[in-house]
Amino acid sequence: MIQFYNVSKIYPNGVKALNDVTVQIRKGEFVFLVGPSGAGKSSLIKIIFREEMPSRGQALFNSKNITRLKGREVPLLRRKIGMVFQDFRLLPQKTVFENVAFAMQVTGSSGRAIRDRVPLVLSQVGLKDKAGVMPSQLSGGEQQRVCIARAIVNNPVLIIADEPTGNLDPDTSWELMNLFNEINSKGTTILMATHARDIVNTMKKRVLSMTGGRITRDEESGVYSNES
Amino acid sequence: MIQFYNVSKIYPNGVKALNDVTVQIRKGEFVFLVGPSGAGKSSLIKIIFREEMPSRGQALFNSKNITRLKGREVPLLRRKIGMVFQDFRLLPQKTVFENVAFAMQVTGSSGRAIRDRVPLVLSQVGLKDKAGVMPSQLSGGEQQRVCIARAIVNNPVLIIADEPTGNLDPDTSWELMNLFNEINSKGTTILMATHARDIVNTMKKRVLSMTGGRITRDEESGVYSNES
Amino acid sequence: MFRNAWLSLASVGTVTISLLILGISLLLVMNAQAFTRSLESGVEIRLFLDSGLSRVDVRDMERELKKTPGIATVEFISREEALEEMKKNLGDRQDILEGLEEENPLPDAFRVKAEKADNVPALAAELEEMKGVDQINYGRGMVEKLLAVIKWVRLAGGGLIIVLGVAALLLISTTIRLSLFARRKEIGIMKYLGATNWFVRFPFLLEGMILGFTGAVIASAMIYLGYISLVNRLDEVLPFVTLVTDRDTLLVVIGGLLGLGVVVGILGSAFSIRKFLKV
Amino acid sequence: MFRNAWLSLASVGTVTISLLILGISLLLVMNAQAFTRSLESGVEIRLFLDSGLSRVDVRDMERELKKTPGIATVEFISREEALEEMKKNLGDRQDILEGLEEENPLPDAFRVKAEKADNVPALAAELEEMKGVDQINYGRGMVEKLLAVIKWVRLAGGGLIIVLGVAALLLISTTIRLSLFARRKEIGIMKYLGATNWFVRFPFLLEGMILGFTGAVIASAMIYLGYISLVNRLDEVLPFVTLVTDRDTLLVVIGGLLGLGVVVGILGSAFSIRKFLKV
Ligand SMILES: Nc1ncnc2c1ncn2[C@@H]1O[C@H](COP(=O)(O)OP(=O)(O)OP(=O)(O)O)[C@@H](O)[C@H]1O
Ligand SMILES: Nc1ncnc2c1ncn2[C@@H]1O[C@H](COP(=O)(O)OP(=O)(O)OP(=O)(O)O)[C@@H](O)[C@H]1O
Ligand SMILES: [Mg+2]
Ligand SMILES: [Mg+2]
Repeated sequence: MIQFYNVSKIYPNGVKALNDVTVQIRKGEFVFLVGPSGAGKSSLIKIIFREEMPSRGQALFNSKNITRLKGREVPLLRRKIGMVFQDFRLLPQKTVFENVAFAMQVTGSSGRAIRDRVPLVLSQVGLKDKAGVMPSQLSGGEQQRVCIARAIVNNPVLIIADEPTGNLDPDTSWELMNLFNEINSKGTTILMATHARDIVNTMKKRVLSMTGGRITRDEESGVYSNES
Repeated sequence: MIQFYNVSKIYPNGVKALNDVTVQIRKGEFVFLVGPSGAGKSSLIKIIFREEMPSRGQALFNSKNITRLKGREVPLLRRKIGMVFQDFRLLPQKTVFENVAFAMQVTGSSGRAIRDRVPLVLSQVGLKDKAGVMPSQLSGGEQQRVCIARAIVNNPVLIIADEPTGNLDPDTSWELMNLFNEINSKGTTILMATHARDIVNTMKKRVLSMTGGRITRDEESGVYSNES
Repeated sequence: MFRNAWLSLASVGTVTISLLILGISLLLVMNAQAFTRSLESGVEIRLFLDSGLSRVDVRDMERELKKTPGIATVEFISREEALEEMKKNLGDRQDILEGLEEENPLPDAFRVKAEKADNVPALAAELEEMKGVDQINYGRGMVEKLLAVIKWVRLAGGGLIIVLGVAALLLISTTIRLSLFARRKEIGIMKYLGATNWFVRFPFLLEGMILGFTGAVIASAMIYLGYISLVNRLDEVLPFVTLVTDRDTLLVVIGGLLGLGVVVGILGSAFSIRKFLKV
Repeated sequence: MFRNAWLSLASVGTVTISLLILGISLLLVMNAQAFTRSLESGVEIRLFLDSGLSRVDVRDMERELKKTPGIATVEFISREEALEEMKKNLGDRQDILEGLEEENPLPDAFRVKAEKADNVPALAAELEEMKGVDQINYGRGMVEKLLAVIKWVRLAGGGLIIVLGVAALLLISTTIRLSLFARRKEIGIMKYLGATNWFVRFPFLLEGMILGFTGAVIASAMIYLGYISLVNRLDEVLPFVTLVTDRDTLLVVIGGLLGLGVVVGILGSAFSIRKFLKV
């Protein structure tokens, strides 16, 4: 589903965030992306999402070259991906319900489908009480869960989550991991950048480990790090 | 240093974030504040920082009633506290160096003191290479560490950190905990809201546990939770 | 909601003020031009005829004049009429003309109006050569001055309207751009959720259109009511000053403002949003 | 940096345009008022005297007139001078006055100018009662009309300047408020770091002042150069139209614009920032 061939990313200020990354993720996989802060995890994710363009190399999504997408094909790519942003990116003028509903409106879902699906997803992330509230009135963890709800609401073929449990307590984190597991078992590919050692070690999924812009380890049923 | 007497916080939309909280934190303590997402940790912190006013009850800082501060006394309170915000709050138009330096300028530090101190603090959080970079060009974890640098740069008497390791890998987190420990051993009080079970369990400090706006547990040398 | 309301208010206010200034100037310029037009139409050439021409001669001349290209109207003024006119002009002191009736020293004359005031000097020169014409009078000097002034009023008025129109465009689009700037994150997020450019753009264009239209309606209403009451008040106080009041002119001004408001609202949004869509 | 540059440009642009419009209108109104003033100063009362007054009588009258309050100048015009003047006015057709020299029907007269044109009708009524005065003439009707027009021009001009001044204030402060709105987070963060209100406010006020000043300088320069070249061009084409060109007036306009720019820049920032400081 995702193929990176010798992808490098050098930001305009000269920082080399990705260094010759070659990696494949197949449909239906559940992949953890781990590595120290600043290793390049978010940069890799941003290239799949076409938020950034690679400086060198090719990146494919569903056999289509992401780099070569035309302007009007980008929205189609993004609709196939449910994205949990590290910095949330909620619309500050819309309620929790509207924020999640908006992701469905964008894809042209009917009002009826939206009214059915949004409350369901909100209760899956434990926020059914907060539907009418503005993002600024939520706790950090609640905001993060709104992002997760928004990412899964469209039943995307790929879910990318950039540290989705950073603001969540362990119990809530596990609930979400169970949710992700369930979604994954129905065929959705999941790529999750995380620092949660417990979760990675317990889940026994494929682990991609990055350091300094390179993929330094790629193990099926891996653990967070080899040393510990 | 901090005293809460029967503090309740009810937000204008009716959410009861704090429910009759009475707690004391003495000078020089290192306190973890734990609890599920939405338990009221950030609300408690915001009252100390006078970002929010309590709906009922009294909150004291250094024997001064926070609730009764006059408008021009608020900056003086805030300068005594080094705050790591859950949502970072970096100035987007200023570089990393300027963001940290700004906290010193606000207190009227000399240019010389700023040039001496800021690089030191940046290297303590592992960001001495990123001094000239804008916040938007940083990874999530790097942004978080800028906030930490900004919080400690003025040698405050109290450091409040709201989930300061949410975007950090375990190794970097531990480095920061060592830094906090060191600062604490020099007499600075530290209050840290966190979901990092490993850290809480290993550090063996005082743990305040919150659920649904109440303090449900208060243990010296505590652990993250009793069940696990 | 409230934030948006404030932004919208600012934009509507700017549109209103800009169009108000533009509309007022438009009316000012239109009145100035109507006034100069009325001055222009007052310009006439007087042909004093040789004494001793027969009635037939005079009628021939009149026919010939009417055929001359560039002449709009021709009117014969007999020496008796001329004397009456002169008396009227002298008012209080007409006694000095007493006794002149018997031996009227004034000649017969034609009063000729040109189709275009611009042509008066050339036409006068041409008519002076005509057989039977003794002397010619068209306020030489005065007419040239008047024509120069009229040309300048038109030029300056046109220039003023263009400058103010551009200024209004700039002001309105700056405001719209600033209010979009304050919402740039929102636009970016929509794009990240997979919204097409049109999906993002449409509500902003609609909003721009509504803002522009609202501002234009307020400005038009203020101008219309203000102008009507000004005209009425002037009618009382200065009955001899006549402002342009025909409905067509007012409709042109108000229609222009409404159209401009809507177009600028839409175009301003469209241009401003472009750079925020590139994510 | 770039974002700030853009915001600043928008603000400077708005200040420039607003003050430009204000300045142009100011010059327009000033010229209109100078023109009406020159019309006003042309208003005069003519006192036609009884025939058969002695020189001494006339000199006494002149002295008395000069003492009368409200009178600015008094000039004696003998019947001979009056006839000459009349001839001049008739131009081409002065032959009709021929022979009148022997038995000049015109009376001696005084030409009186009032200190204030407003007083002319009242003064005329008063002077009509004076001993030795036969008739009085001050263009009854015309003067009243002229005075009404002048009053209206002043009122309308003053009103226009006030409206445009308020409009400029609103436009500029809206722009400043919008650009502060786009930076409201920044202001909040400063407050959270323990900055006092003045610490936050000062750079914004400074910036507002600089923006306002820059805009005002650009507007003033454009107005000054534009006006100077207009005056020169008009001098060539319409030498008989005289615009106000004395340095003091121009300095007042330009100084006013600069002051207004700076004051609005500072006050606009100060007012707008208040609501963002409440954190
Ligand atoms: N827009 C940018 N411009 C310049 N440099 C950038 C930009 N974004 C990221 N970087 C740099 O690229 C490197 C990798 O960043 P990235 O966000 O991919 O890290 P990460 O692995 O997601 O880290 P974290 O776990 O802290 O989120 C970092 O050194 C960062 O400073
Ligand atoms: N400004 C606000 N207006 C209304 N409700 C709010 C506001 N801020 C927080 N809340 C609500 O108050 C409750 C406590 O929020 P708080 O931010 O204190 O939680 P927290 O313990 O910090 O959670 P987390 O670990 O997710 O950050 C939550 O239910 C939240 O939705
Ligand atoms: Mg990241
Ligand atoms: Mg919180």
